[in-house]
Amino acid sequence: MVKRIIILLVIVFFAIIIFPLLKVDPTDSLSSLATKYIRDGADELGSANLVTSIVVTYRGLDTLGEVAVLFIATAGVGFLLRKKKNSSANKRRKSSEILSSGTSFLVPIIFLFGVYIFTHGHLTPGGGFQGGVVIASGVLLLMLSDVSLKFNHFLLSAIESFSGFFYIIIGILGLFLAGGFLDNRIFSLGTFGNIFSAGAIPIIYSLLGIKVGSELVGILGNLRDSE
Amino acid sequence: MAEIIYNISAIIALAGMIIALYRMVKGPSIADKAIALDVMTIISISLIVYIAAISQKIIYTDVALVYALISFIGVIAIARYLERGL
Amino acid sequence: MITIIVIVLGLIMIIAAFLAIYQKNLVAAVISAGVISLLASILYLLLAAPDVAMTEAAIGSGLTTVVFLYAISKIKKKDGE
Amino acid sequence: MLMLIGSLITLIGSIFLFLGALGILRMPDVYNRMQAGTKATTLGTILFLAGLALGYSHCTCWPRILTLILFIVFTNPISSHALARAAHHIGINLTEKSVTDKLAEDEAENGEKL
Repeated sequence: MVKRIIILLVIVFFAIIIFPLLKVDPTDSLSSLATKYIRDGADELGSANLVTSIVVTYRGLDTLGEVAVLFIATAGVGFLLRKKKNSSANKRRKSSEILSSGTSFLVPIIFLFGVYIFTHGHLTPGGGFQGGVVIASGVLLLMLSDVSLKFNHFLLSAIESFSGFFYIIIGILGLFLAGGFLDNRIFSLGTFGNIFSAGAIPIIYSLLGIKVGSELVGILGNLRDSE
Repeated sequence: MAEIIYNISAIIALAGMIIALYRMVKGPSIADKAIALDVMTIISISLIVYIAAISQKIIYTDVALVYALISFIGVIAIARYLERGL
Repeated sequence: MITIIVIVLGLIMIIAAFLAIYQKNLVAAVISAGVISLLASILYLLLAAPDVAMTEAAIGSGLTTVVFLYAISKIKKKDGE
Repeated sequence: MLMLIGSLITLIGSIFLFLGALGILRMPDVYNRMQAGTKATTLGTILFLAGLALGYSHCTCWPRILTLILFIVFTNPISSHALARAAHHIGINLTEKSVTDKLAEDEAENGEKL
């Protein structure tokens, strides 16, 4: 009885907190830093999506930290789960004909869509993380339809480390050619709203997408192939 | 006039979502709950495009594209788990 | 109109959260958690954050479900031995 | 005028969505619920999106809506099929009124689970 009452009180408490959020106008009171980003961000960095320019350039070091956190998670999963000695792939039930032919039709579309998301990160909502997750979902569909799919874990970790390496290289290039670490103005800004604009943001987002996608595929492959 | 009909359509779709939730609460087997999840996904894709239309922002439809392409993988994973193929 | 959508979706999310906690069957709880992230992404869209909505849609509906199901199947295998 | 036509198409689509949801509530067993929840909602979504694209043509561009409809038409039957096959494999019974079960007949003929 006491438990029920406590649950009810918690719900009422959160309702009181959350209900005023319905009337929030996202533009009413901004801090001075946010005002500066909104006023100068589009002219300074040339990206049509302001969130992208904040995440990649103004707060680029935070994004680097997030990718490092994801890398540590992958390493932890690979460290904790033991490798299976005898493969028990034939114990799993095979998928049906419709699922495998539908997969062979849909997986290229999913990969293409993931590439679209991370190369258009400076124009549409989306970016490296979202595109990487979409690509990992395509590989996941392959795993679900094909029980004997083998992963080359060495190749995955090589792709992941090289994309991380080039990400850091671009960041250091910003120190020499432009204003600071991870500055995107090392290339010309281009026309506002084109695909080839906003300096290094599309390149950084492509590297991020490849890195996140290979890390998530590594986690899923480790989960499947372990005991 | 047309806006009122659009709003009525969205409310009917929301009512469909509530009915699907009732099947998810009640559903005797796991497969019933997975069907309810499938129907709720489809109705939410419709609602996302409705929100994109009435708030006059084209880029919101990208979220619906991600939904239509990704969310069926979850249902397939549940099915493969049930038939011991995961 | 937007207010009606927010209230109905919030109520459905609360019911699905209760289901996810109180259900005995673990797979049913995973499905309920999937419903929560499904509706949370619509709410993010209504709060004018399409980036977050896209992340929630991609991760919540596909990947976390599969990771949970892998974990449950590993636990079941350990219990069976 | 175009907006009125679009809104009526959207209304028809939303009624199909509602009927699909009502089908998964009222139908007697898993397989019947599945066909109500797939066929009716696929048609309903196509009509809903087409009506919105017709009415708000200045802010929802046609190519995106067409791509969305194509994705739904491709992905929805695959997930439904996988779920139906899994439900048959774990032995969920058909309702008493159903007259035929071709998958069970095939499995009895081949002597193995397909």
